[in-house]
Amino acid sequence: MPDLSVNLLGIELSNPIIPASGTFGYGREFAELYDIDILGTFSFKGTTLHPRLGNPLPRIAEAPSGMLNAVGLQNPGVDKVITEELPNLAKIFHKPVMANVSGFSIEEYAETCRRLDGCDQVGWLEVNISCPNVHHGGMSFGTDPMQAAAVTKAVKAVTTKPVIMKLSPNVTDIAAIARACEEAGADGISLINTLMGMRIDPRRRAPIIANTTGGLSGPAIFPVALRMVWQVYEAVSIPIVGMGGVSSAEDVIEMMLAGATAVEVGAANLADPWACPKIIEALPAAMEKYGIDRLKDIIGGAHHG
Amino acid sequence: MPDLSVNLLGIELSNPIIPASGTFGYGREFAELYDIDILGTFSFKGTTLHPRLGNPLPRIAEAPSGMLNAVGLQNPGVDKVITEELPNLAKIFHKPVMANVSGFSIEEYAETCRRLDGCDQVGWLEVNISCPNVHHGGMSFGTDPMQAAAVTKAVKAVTTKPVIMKLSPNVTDIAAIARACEEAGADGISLINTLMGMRIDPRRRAPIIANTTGGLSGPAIFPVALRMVWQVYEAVSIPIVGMGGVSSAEDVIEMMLAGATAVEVGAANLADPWACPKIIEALPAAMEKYGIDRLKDIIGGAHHG
Amino acid sequence: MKQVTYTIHTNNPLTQDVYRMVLEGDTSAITAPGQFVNLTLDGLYLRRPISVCDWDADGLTLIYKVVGQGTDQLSQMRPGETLDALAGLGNGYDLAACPNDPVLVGGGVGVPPLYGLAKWLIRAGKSPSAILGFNRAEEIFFDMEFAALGIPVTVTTVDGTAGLRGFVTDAMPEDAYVCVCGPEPMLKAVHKLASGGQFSFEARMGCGFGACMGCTMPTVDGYKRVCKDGPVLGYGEIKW
Amino acid sequence: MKQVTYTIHTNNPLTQDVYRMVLEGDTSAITAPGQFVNLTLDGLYLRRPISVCDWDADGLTLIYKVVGQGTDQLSQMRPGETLDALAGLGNGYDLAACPNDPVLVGGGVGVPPLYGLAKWLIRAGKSPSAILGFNRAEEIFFDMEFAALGIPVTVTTVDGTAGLRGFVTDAMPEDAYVCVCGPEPMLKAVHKLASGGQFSFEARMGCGFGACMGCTMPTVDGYKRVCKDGPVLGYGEIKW
Repeated sequence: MPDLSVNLLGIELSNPIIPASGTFGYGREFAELYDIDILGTFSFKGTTLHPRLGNPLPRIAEAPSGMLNAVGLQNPGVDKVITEELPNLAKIFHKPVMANVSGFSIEEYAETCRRLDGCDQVGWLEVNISCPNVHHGGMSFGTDPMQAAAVTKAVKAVTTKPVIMKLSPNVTDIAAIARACEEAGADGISLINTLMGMRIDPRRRAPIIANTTGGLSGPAIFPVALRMVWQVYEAVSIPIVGMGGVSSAEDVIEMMLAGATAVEVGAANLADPWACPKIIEALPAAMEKYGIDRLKDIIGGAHHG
Repeated sequence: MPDLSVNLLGIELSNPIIPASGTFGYGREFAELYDIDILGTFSFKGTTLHPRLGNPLPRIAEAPSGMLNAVGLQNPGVDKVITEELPNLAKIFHKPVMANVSGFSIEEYAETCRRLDGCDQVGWLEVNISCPNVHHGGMSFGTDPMQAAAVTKAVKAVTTKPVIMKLSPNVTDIAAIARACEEAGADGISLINTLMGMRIDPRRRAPIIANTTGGLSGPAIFPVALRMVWQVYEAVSIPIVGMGGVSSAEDVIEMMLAGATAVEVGAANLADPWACPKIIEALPAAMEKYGIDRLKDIIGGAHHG
Repeated sequence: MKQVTYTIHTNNPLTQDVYRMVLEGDTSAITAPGQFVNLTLDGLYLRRPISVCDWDADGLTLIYKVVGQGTDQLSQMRPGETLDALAGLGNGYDLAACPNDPVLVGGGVGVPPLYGLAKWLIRAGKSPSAILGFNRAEEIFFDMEFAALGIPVTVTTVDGTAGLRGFVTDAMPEDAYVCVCGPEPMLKAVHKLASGGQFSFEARMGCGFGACMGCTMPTVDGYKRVCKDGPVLGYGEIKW
Repeated sequence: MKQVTYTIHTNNPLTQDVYRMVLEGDTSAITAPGQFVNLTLDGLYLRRPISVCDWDADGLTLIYKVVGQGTDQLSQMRPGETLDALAGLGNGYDLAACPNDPVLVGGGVGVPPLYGLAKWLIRAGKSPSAILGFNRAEEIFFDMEFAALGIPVTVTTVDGTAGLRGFVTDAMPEDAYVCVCGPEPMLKAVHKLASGGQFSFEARMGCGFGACMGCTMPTVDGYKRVCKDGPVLGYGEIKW
């Protein structure tokens, strides 16, 4: 009987499969389709201090082996998440959930995390630093090691929960950002967020997405994600949650061999709402094929010397 | 009769289609298959001052909607290109060719370009700055605006031919690199080179590519390429040669609407050796579909205000 | 919502670029006219949402216009081939909310879901009428099928090559309760004239089942997901 | 080289994971045994190179082992389906360079191209013999077909469950001229024992027709492209 369990920052997961933030809402739509307790955990919709309406439509475009989105962090705000979504979630999900947090200033990140720190249901804080810093010319926190470190420190100061910093791949040196987060006290790193892309509608001679650019996700980005997980594994010693185009049990194994302790599945949930249960179901056979008894044994297993 | 012609830095092209460097050798393999004079031009195999054997095998891996390669700039060196490849080429191609140049020091770039400056067949120099700088800790010239500018200046000093700087997409701020090249005297910008990626073989528990990482090309990267062409078009006023996953006449139109004056086709040549003639043949119908009489009229046409 | 593998029974053009596809397979997840299915197509990552025109226990009819790569591919599929679909998506029209004599107003490929709606209204003992708008005579389809239901049908064409010359609004009675499907400018114009009704919206969707927030739109009651809270919105909810 | 659309005539397993596929279509581009075809498979970007086992004017036979996604997909294709191929790739074996009695040495899926070679050698009036190496009895295929050509055939298995126990090298005569195809360690071992011959190499390829330099290997005469200058290299060219 193959052992799928992994330990993510002190919490045991029955398997490493985690639906990624923004593709799983707060769990409700999927709980109508299957028992979501079969998941390792899931990362809930990116939550900000205040409610956000998000970007104008269209927010979505097709891409080869993937999709673009520019939802713009639409969410009801952290207070409503705490008073409405988490009590709802308690009825359908009985494991610690990963709370995904976004912000547009360091103070906002800290305050949102502080409020979530009191929620017993929250196992980890996953802090998305791909957002623009409104006090810093709109540059994304995740593109500058100093800014990434500043967010990390501010968040760590207000919570006792494990803090996972979620990195943007749109950078020259992903390892430098990861190191800065580790040095600032991050407990883990998750990556990659979407690659910035765009599509143009030749009929209208204008970008398809109202926001001009959108985030590319899906299998198209898997090789880039795998490379960055590999580089970060060589750069830091804290656990990594790998993601980016993962769609199969084999992809999960590649990600873990590159250095991931757990694996988030994103766009695949949208193309096939049963993607995660299918991957979990396929893992034992894939493990047998590659001679893996315990999944946790292969974390970083492709790094030699 | 639709007009496919464009003018690239003073040279008229009958159409904007240019096979990308590294996917078309020095033209010979394709000249056995079709009349390569139908092309706008082509960019020949990345050429360095000295002959290079390239990387160990495997150099190639499959990716979703794309491929990884780590050929490592295998080429016979500039002198043999001038004495053997160009005379061979003269028999099969009767238009100015784009000379793609790589180097590992600023001096090497300059010397290679100086030697090619005397070749009448060469219409443009396309300078690939994705290579590591051996005098600068191995960091790629293309990831630092100062280094990119230094290569541009050194090359411009030794040639009267139009100089197109070919940018790496593995950067935080592609517009900053493009601006630095423009300010240093570049006549044009081409982009994008490949995205750095990797794949792991779960049987061997090791990277598939001997070099660990490889460059991702093919349709998977098209949305990222399009976004970067868009950003560079907004940042500079010199012409842009767009590339990255282009595989169809519609892709060409999207690229030109984003800001490209001409369009390179790379990986598609490897999956289908007749990809370029098929695209050229399909362009008139696609132009008609979108109400385009003269292709040159749509360059940058999706930018409004 | 249910994942269903349908078999194509027929797939034929009704006009130059509008096709009717009849699928065989499980329709148990389809509960109201105006719902849609979300189809997986070879080589495309996102599913393609197509509204259901009509259905019974054994299968369903889709009517779609070729507008892009997805629908172009769909038009080339042949009888016997299979399609993977998520079936029974969206809310659909609320029959109970309709008065006895709703006016069904459809424009172009907005016409098909109103056919299923008309059938259900008749079955519920109501007396709908229909206004079907097209650009020109050659683009007209399904007017005969509506007429065969025994309800009053008015066809309009923008260029006057058939039926009443003008837009659907030119044929609308005053202060009507409408059930509408069509392009957004048409929805807006009809909304202005009507006194109440239900309006079906279109959007580029990510998932089609409410997970990704790719298709939310502002309404009087806050943001709603076109795919899950819609595609049909009530007259009073809409904020232009 | 030619782009050809082949129709699958048959596609059946010979062992647990080795399949024989017979294709119908234009073979005019195939000029020598040891050449390969490069196949487009649904959903995969790069073509998959498969060596030609045998061919005539109407079609060809491929024998392949299921080792990954591409060959797995290939094994599930059915008669009547079509395959897009680049045909006639690579140099193939040089028949004129062979002495009267070359020893054909194949290991596993290296065996198939030697079958076509054997036929051509016989047709050229030569008298080849064959040594076919496998891991175990269940993995043996095509030994009967070689025997049916009327040439001496020795089978070896690593575990001794059939034929001679051991490796192909255990069955090799001294100082033979060999035509070899198989995994690289086998090529190397055979090269050491032989006095001359031709060796067919495998590599992950990008294009398969010499454009991308994805599969070059060092030889005595500089780097050569396995796909275009090979896959068959001469005894004296090889540098281990």
